[in-house]
Amino acid sequence: MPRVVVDVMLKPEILDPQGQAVQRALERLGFDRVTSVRQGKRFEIEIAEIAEPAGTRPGSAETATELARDMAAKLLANTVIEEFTVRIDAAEGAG
Amino acid sequence: MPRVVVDVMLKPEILDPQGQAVQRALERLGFDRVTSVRQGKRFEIEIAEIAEPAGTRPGSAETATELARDMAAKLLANTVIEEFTVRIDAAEGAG
Amino acid sequence: MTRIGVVTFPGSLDDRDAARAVRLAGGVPVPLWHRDTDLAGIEAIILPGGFSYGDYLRTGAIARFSPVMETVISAAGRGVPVLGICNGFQILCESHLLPGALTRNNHLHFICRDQRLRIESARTAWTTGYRPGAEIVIPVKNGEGRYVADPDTLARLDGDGLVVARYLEGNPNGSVADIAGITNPAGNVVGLMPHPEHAVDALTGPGTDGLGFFTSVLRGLVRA
Amino acid sequence: MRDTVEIDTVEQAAASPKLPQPYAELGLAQDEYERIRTILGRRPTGCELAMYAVMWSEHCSYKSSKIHLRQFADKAPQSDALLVGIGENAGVVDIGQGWAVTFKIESHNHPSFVEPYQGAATGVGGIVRDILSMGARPVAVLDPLRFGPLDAPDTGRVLPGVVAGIGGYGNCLGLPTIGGEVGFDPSYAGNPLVNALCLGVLRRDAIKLAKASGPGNQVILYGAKTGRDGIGGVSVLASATFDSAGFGAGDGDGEGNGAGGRDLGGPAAKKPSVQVGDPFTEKTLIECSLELFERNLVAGIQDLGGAGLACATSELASAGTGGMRVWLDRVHLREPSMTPHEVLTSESQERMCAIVTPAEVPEFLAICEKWDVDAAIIGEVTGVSPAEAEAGGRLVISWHGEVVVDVPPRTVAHEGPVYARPFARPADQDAVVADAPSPGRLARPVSADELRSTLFRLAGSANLCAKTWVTAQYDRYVQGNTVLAQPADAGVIRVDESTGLGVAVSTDGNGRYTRLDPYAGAQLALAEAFRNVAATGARPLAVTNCLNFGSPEDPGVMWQFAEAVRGLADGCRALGIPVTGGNVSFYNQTGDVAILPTPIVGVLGVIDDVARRTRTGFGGVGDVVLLLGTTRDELGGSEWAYAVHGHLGGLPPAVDLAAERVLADLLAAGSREGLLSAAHDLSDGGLAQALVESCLAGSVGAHIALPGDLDPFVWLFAESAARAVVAVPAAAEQRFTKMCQARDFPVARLGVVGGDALDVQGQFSISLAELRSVHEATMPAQFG
Ligand SMILES: Nc1ncnc2c1ncn2[C@@H]1O[C@H](COP(=O)(O)OP(=O)(O)O)[C@@H](O)[C@H]1O
Ligand SMILES: [Mg+2]
Repeated sequence: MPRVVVDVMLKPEILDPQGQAVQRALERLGFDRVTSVRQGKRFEIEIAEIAEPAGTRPGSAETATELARDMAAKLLANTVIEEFTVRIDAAEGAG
Repeated sequence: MPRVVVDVMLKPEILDPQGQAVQRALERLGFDRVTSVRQGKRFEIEIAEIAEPAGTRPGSAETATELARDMAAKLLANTVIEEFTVRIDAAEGAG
Repeated sequence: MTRIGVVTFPGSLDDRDAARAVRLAGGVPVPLWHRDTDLAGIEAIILPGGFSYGDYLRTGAIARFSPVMETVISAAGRGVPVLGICNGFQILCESHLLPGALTRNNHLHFICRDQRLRIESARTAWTTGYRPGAEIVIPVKNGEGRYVADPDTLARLDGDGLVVARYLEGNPNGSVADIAGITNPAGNVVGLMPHPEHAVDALTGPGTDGLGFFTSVLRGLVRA
Repeated sequence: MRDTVEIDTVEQAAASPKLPQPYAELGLAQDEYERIRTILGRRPTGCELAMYAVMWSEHCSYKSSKIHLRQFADKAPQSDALLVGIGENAGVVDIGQGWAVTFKIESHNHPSFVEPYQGAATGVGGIVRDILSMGARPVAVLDPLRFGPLDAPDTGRVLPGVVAGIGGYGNCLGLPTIGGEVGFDPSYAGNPLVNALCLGVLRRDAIKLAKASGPGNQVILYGAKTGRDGIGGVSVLASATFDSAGFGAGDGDGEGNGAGGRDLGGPAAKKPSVQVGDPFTEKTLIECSLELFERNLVAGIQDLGGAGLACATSELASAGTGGMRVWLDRVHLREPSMTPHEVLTSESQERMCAIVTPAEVPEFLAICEKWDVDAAIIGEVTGVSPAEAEAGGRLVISWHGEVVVDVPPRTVAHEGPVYARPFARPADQDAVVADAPSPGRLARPVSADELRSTLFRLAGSANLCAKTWVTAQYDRYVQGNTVLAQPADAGVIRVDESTGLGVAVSTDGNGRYTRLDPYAGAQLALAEAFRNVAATGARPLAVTNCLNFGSPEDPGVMWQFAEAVRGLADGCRALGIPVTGGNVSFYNQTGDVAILPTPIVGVLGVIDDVARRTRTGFGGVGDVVLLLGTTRDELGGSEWAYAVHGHLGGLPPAVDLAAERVLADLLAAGSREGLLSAAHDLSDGGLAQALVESCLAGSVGAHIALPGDLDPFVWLFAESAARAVVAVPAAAEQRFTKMCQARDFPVARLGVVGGDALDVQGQFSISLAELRSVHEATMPAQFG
């Protein structure tokens, strides 16, 4: 069963107050080498394999990735302010 | 300048209302092959290189990773309910 | 009597308050369920405040796919007045009926307070009852009310007079250009972060400054 | 996989009487364990043992407090208003016109220390379900909170998390937060107090009870799916102890009862006691339940809280016909590998259990479907033979066809152990009381400058400063019925829009007073809440409480507890208002050091027309400011002694409940006749603090002249009880003063409202702007 990971981050030009707050808190804790923090979301999605038409690799990475890309564009990310990346989880996926 | 990524997810046995809500929404949108969704946080952290004592690789991946691990345990993750993974961002890090 | 639909999504909270405001303004509130797709006899629509679907993903992101929204989107296209308050505004942005997006407050806290606003446009279906430049006080209460949009969109909102209201005396959430509400070019769709429905009765709100949104639309519909 | 797991069945239990069982690790004493064996006539199964252990824990059984709490019922004043009293999920009070309200406080102290956000959030969720289970719509929340010192590093972790958690959950449910408290003392540093009060409204003929009656009726579990949340949480079990105690299949004893978890990554990982709240699911659960109630589809209902299904099934059965059959494998699980005892004791949030007649099941399920609420029929009410009834009923629970529980539910739910724990006045009590804050002991401010700076110091102190940083994170407006909320003396909610009928609620508690004299301290908490409610113009009707104390095994703590309960029960009788319910939280301590004993008292009052409510803040310029009540040199346990000198000693202010009654009556009459433009009770910080708050709330100053018969310091900072400041329009002054005189109640003219400063003649004048900045800066300076 492929597991895909979708990472959603605010576009670089959009203010990220959460990331900034984390950065300030890290500085207060003495982590003074930190120069920037951005905070985003990570989705781990398990996708069931399906019987696929002959000729394609069953449950192939491409298919799951495409499906995830579709989910991200429709729901997981708001592309007005966010961008996303999709990948098969190395730990479990066909990678 | 190394960039580390810290992924923070709820421990598997902890209720994840966000992931559940996303999963149900995906189902309603017709993504019926999705069997599970977990939602977590992703931090992208830039760390400045420092002059290091002779003999260590400057700004080495190990150092940045260790630093990030420390940050995650102290602040980024609430280890009572969350777990984290740390890695150097392939795109920019020393890998 | 003019019938105004008030949509309830799972997790809507201020739906009964919006209905009360419609009633106090002289209209007939009609409850709509998020699965309803028939808006027969409904002359205007309110998407109320709350946390639809918990707002766990992004505010308004899941509600935007409710069956009722397709109908709302097509009604908006036909010029039916639509007011999105708080979560409703967020849903309107997620549905692309209004540009931009609403994001986490810059101070990262939920904030509930009485807020002074300036009405910037009295030309929308929901604000004709106000004098342009009028200052009103109504509650604001949100965790994700910081309006953002790209520079082109902002320039267009400004240039075309599409900003409906701005925050005065302190921006409660870091909203760009102090924007509290915007409208579409046709002026029938309005999104507003603060809550006019909680300022319709001096006993339970900071005053009655919010009533104008509801009387405006009712007067417009009667005239039409 | 499941068939490879060995389940400890009743049959096996009967066949293996000698098997050693881990009762001690589960928190049961040996005699308690023996009693279970006697009740059952055999050893308990693993599931039964877990069930008794959790239900006989202090939290669920009240075994240490029961003998004291009885006084609340025994001494209860006669009240026609009380529809449901102590013992149900929450008390119900008749407020007239066919309306009733229900309210109750609960604590979530320990979970909030471990995980502040989720601990506080799930605390709100739990009390809301209690209120819902009475058949009521939850309409408001109040949150009494206590933390370690404001500037302690851990307070920086705990306080913002707790506040965000209460707001995050309450706001998302659409419940206005209308009051509460934020207090600080070093004794709470390792043990904050997070109490939450919920208020609900219902028609008086629509009360629901937690009863499973009518054989054949179905038991439906609805709401969230069941997961491994907080298993054993209420009996304060470390999960590692729970597991290594022989419940795992791998232990080689053949009695494995928890095999499924082993391969999931170790005991600690599999039984988290921290729970994550899901307010969206709770919101749909509320709306779904209210629709079920409205259609009359519910014959009995119980929320799931501590001890989960173990509690809900045994309590429902015990309070009803007595018989119930439960098929535990029908419970919808979040994690399929859960074992029966995990399912039975899981504390997964956002669940309810309803008793439904068979004919109404389809409609019930259809409404759940409408709200996207998960529902499963998990059991059935059964008849009991006379012998079974005599023994306490019969609850039979099976797991995939095997019986894992067969117990008399009354012995689980209602006939747990009861202890008369030893108590003794602490050895240091006399010394503490002897150390009174006399002028010789603590230096008092004398000059005008000293008085002025004392006022500043107190107005900006942690306990007395403005709490806007906290309360701005709470939605006060949602539901559109909030007539008064913080910083008003009490929250006021409109119940009936057409008639204006409403209720007022306030919570109060003072750990320092209670430390000095627990009997009086509890009464002072009661008196303050009573006075706060009266100040809004409402008539006090009923009481709830949350008793936060240290370990009951410490005789000194037990003495504090016993005295406080006695004081509260006597006080309620004297004030003529009954206790309707509450909560006890023991073991609040860091190491051996207990918190200040902190009974929190909630008082509910009724107001016939909320349009007549009296505001806290001064309004009309020229209104006359009057002080009602008697001021004495009472500074023991005061905010002044604490904030300026770090001192706690002497006796708290005298309690005069007869005077409190007269004062409340005056405040109600003043509101009814429209004589009062403002009223504010006096409490911590005395007259000075009350004037600061009244001026700031109304954004207007006052010209005050202190009467000459007492030291100005005593006038300004003493904390004598049974006092209030009121403002009356000049034209009404005489009439109101006459009302006071007719009741023989002391009234003194202090001055008039007006200007933009608090001006105390011959002493000092402080601009409102300066006052405001001192009063409001403290919390933002600490928390950003
Ligand atoms: N945690 C809180 N949540 C909501 N309201 C609060 C909280 N803490 C304090 N308040 C409100 O602030 C006001 C002042 O609090 P407090 O000084 O404790 O009042 P009082 O002295 O009348 O008991 C009251 O209205 C109280 O309800
Ligand atoms: Mg008060």
